[in-house]
Amino acid sequence: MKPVENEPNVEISGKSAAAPNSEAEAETVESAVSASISTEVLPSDSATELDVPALPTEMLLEMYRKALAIRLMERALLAAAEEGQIGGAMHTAIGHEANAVGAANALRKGDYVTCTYRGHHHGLAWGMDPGRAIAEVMGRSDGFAKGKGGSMHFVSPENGMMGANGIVAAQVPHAAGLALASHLRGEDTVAITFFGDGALFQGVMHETFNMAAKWKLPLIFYCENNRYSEMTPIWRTSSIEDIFLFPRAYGMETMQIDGNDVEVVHAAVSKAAERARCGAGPTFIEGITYRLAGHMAGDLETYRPAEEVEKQEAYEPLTVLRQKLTARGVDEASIAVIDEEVDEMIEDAVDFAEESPWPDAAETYRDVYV
Amino acid sequence: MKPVENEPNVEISGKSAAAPNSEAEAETVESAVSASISTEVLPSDSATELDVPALPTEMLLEMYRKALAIRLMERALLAAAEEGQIGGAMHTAIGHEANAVGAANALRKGDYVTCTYRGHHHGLAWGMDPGRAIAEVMGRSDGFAKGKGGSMHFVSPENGMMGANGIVAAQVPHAAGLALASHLRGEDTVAITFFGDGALFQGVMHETFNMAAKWKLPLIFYCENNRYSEMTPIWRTSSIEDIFLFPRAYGMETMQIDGNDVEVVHAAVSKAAERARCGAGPTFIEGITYRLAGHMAGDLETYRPAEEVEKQEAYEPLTVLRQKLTARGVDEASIAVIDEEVDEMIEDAVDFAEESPWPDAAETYRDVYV
Amino acid sequence: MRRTTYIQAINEALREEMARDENVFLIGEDIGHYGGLFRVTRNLLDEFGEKRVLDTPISEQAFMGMALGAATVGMRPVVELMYMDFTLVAADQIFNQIAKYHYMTGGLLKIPVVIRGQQGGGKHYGSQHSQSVDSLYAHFPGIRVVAPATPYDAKGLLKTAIRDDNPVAFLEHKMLYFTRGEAPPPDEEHLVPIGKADVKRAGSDVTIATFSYCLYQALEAAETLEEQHGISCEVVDLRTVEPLDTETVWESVAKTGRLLAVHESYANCGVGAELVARAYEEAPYLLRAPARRLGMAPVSIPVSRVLEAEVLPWKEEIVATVLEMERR
Amino acid sequence: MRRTTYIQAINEALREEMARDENVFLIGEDIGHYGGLFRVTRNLLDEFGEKRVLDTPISEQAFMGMALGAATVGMRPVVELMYMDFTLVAADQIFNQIAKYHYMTGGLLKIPVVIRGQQGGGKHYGSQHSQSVDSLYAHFPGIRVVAPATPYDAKGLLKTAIRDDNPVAFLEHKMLYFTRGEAPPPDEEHLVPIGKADVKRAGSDVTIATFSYCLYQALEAAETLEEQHGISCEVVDLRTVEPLDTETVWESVAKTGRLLAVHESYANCGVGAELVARAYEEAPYLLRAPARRLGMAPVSIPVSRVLEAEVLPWKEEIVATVLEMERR
Ligand SMILES: Cc1ncc(C[n+]2csc(CCOP(=O)(O)OP(=O)(O)O)c2C)c(N)n1
Ligand SMILES: Cc1ncc(C[n+]2csc(CCOP(=O)(O)OP(=O)(O)O)c2C)c(N)n1
Ligand SMILES: [Mg+2]
Ligand SMILES: [Mg+2]
Repeated sequence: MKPVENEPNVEISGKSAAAPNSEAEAETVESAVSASISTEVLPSDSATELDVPALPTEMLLEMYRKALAIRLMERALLAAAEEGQIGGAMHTAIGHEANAVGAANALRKGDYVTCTYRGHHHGLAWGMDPGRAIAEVMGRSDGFAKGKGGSMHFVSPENGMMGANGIVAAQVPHAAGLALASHLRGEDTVAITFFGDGALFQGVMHETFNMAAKWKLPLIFYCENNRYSEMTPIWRTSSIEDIFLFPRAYGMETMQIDGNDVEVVHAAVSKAAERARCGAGPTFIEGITYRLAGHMAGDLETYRPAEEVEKQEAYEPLTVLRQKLTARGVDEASIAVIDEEVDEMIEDAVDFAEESPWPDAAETYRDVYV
Repeated sequence: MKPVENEPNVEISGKSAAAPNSEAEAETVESAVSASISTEVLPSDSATELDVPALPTEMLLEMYRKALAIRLMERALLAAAEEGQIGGAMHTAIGHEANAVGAANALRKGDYVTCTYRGHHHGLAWGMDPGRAIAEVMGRSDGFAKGKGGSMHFVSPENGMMGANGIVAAQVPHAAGLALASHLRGEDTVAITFFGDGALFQGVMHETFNMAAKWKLPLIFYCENNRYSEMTPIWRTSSIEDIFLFPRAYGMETMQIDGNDVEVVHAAVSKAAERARCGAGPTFIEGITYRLAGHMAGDLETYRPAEEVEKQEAYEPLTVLRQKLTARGVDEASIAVIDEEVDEMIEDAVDFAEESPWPDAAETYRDVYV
Repeated sequence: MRRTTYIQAINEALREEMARDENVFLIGEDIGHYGGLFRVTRNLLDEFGEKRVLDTPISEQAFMGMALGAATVGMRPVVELMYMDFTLVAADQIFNQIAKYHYMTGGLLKIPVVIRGQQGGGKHYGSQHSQSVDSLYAHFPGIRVVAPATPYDAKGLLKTAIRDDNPVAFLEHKMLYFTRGEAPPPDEEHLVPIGKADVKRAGSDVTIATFSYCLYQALEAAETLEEQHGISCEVVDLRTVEPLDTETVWESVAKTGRLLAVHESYANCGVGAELVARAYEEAPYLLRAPARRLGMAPVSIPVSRVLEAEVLPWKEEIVATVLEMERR
Repeated sequence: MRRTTYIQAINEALREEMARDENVFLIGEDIGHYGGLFRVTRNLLDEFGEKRVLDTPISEQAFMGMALGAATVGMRPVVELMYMDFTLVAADQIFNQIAKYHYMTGGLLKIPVVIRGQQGGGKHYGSQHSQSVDSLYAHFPGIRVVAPATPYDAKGLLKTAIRDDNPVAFLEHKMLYFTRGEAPPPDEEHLVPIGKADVKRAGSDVTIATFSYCLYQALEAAETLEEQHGISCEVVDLRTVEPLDTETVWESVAKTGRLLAVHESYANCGVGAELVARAYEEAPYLLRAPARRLGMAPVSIPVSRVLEAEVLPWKEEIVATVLEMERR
């Protein structure tokens, strides 16, 4: 595990935003941020102020299984894309797994999630079947959307997964609408929406922050901050230095957390969900994470040094999870059994997808209208 | 002059945003705001931290002349609208005059302004001719835009007035583009953009804040906070309690000022312009003001008590200016002379507009393309 | 026979549907406490409370997106755009999201959102508050488009639109708001089907297919043509722009042999061009003269009343075009 | 003869115009340091620096509006939309502002903004990354719309577009990016006029009017029709969608008597319908068979390649439609 090089900067509630007092100071902060946040990782033990209870080993094992399934599905999809089996834009979530798995496990049946085009991990974490998911990405008839939506539009209403989106930030008001429905109906369900660091600068984010805070909607804004917006590092285009501090301007609770550690994510989302359910309104969570693969299949990654990626590989969700399991006394052999089972499951899923027939041409004209 | 009922809450730079620490506190703040900001006025002597130098009497007289011309033109336009001479949506700036006059006088030839559909005061403050302005509102051929733009689209490039806009907040990125042009060309011109309190919640505001702050554009964001967005008081739809504190999240300088006092406005805009010209980036100014007439011609104003308006009339831009002039020893008679001159000028302007011929039908098809 | 204004018909439809189905809620700017800039939603907040009539900030993109989200779980949001021109502000949520969501999810989710508000010229509001957006909405599949002209149709179509599981753009017209007409008794199950045109005037020489405020212009033009030129026009009120009830139109053209489509949205790539193209695809043999269309001239709508009158495809232009068609 | 890819032609046009006029600058997402998602702007930041090639955050509305503001004082912004589908995100700034500003200001201000980026299907990007927006842009007056198909035309039209004082939507196509073709020598004053169509294949039986990637589909269809059915198609590359060069089209129809318009944007209220409507307005006597149009089927473009192939109005459909037209 990488040693801690920075001050812990994970904090939760109660602290006030310290805006830079001078331009010189602002410049210093900016370069510090670009030097640290963009290349460093935040181990979970720096999460000093968020109470992170140890989760039962059973649950950790379950999470490991899920995270691994995501990882392996993504690798299989990248391989399939290279073979030319997948077209369009396919974004994998390799390195992002903990955000989805930790969050999904902290929420209940009946809660809702919306997310971005980088949504495979959310799909699986929320219970979608890998075979049908892969079939969807490949445009086959057994895809959950019959091949119409593809990689960027994972959806599974029965699991509360209400849709991924190809338009940056468009899914955010959708989740607010789900939270609004709970609010209007007096239900205690919660909605969570995932978006990237780059999404923060879409106007609709601001509009949604404002209304969600005003109406105290049961909504969790979850920013998967992987420090890049496609090929552009976040500090190059934004004046906001600390993403997690920004939404405080709306009077929202905010947290910055280690998005690579399922336990931290679980704790943060649990806390946010609790607030939401008791009518205290939305919470903004910034999960610091890293995208270990390219922005999308085919990305040559010329915009970041290989060492940056290598550094991050030392502290990525599966490694963190395996270390946790080992620390709990789960032996290598038991982990190897899971690894094998999951590997087989994903292989089966790929086979299922590849054998799934192409949709019938007549399917094209269905579902335009109800 | 109305006595000061509130703590002075005009401050400038250096202070950090204090987000409410609890929901209970947030509620308190909210009701305090709705009770105070929405119905109280902020006399200029509460502008404790902004250094407000006394302007030369000559300049004050000039400003008085401008502010009065705006007021009288607006009254004339309301009368014309009642007679059916004006259609569409006409928004007058009665009560807002000081924001425009103070700002225009603080800027230089070569600087730019964009504003909202409520833009008559900016037009006149920036040097537009009242006769051609009224003709434009009436759709006559002598209108500066030949009757094509009307009340919501005042424009006068030779005066740096680069356009009013019918779409809430759309003019804001336009000003950022003007500031960008100065920035890219290495000129020391500044752009100012006016918008309302209701405009703050359009997404494009957020996008523009971010880029302007990032690129340190020579831009002044000026919010004319009249506490209403059409018929809805601002506190009903927003979670942001102190508008002027909000943009600090972008690392911007912000001020909350008395928008009814030309000297305060002049001082604030001068300071912001100075910052902008020396490359220090954008400033956000919240000018607290009040709309004494309806949202637009024909508004029955059922949404606010008559007493609220009356109260504000005791502290409105022209009253404040007259008091200042009196305090400087300008006698009633001299003021009366100006009143008469301006009155005559506006009467002439109305005559000019009314006599201006309708545009030729062929004009319809010009100016679609260059 | 009871008569109401167009505004009142819409208000009644909203009230009845809100009373009938608690999933129906209204969202938009100034619609609650004030009752809407044009007072279309007046009294509804008093009757149904703040949770059913939501006053929003000026955030069209987000509240349009929220409507989508709420609709996916069975709510039936009715979104007011104060001016239909603001469609462009929320265009991503309307055309990239609401119109496509059912399809992109392979039919798993339904989006019963109604987007309503007034459009159109005639009151000198200028370029950004006078546009007709029917053709724009019709260009994108996945969203129904209705544009009733009478209180009777407005009430019936709005009730149907709210109950429809598809997204529906319900386009009112600022010139229609204070027009009066026959109305069904309140609280009746009065529904007008989407996708069904209605012949508002019978005639034998030329078919004028139109909708919304242009209907009245077409009817007036028909009077003039009859009286002054002895030309008998059949006026078909399309009522729905998507789907187009071409069956009813072709039936009429089968009698007249001549088709003129009239609408107030831009002529260029508009509903009229579409109808002409379909006529030549589906029923060219019916036409005894070239089919024509009239729409807004290709200029940004000017404020000045004389210039505005020039761009609107109203009575005079309809009369002139029909005369031209008859000369062929 | 030198040959380049379509991408390279665009890159050259940008470089030459930036070198020629310091008011030209580029703004968009990932276009600077990375060189653009599709590498269209590669190397330009190195050559012209960060002030001429601006990397923006994902804020399409604001940077589109900033382009307008800068243009009012003589800058010549070239805005990249990474996918033309994002037009809908910035629709207010494009259609309510950029397209109207010259008119609303009575001609006082000019808006020489170029909005460029790729559109179109064929690569399985699905509903939100495959739309063709030519008809959408053409519906709104005030903005020129060009959609070249060859590197030669792309370079010449982009240079013209940048020098034009009107806003211009410059629509590229993702299927064209790696196609190669003749190119004028670099740095030559090679300009292709806006509003001028180009006959890309001569023929005598049917006129196919098309543009962008559909041109190649039409040319292939023409080959098939010639070889297998002895039908000779003249293929007119419109190149510009607004204004439409109907003169060149009518000239061709004068020979062939048959018109088929083909484009990839939605057929409904599309450019094809417009061309058909104009044919019956301006030159009905030339037509020996009903004029027809083909466009995208009215469904949200699906990802699955078999479904996508079904909706695209490509070769097979062109052949089938021409055969139908010939049977009349
Ligand atoms: C409105 C819009 N603009 C641009 C894009 C193209 N695009 C897709 S992903 C992306 C970067 C998003 O970055 P971020 O929000 O950080 O998410 P990440 O991809 O890093 O997970 C961009 C610019 C888009 N899909 N939608
Ligand atoms: C995008 C958009 N949405 C709504 C409107 C309708 N509208 C015009 S003015 C206004 C209120 C604006 O309030 P504020 O920004 O406070 O400015 P004020 O009118 O008070 O000066 C609204 C909602 C509009 N013109 N544009
Ligand atoms: Mg990112
Ligand atoms: Mg206001």
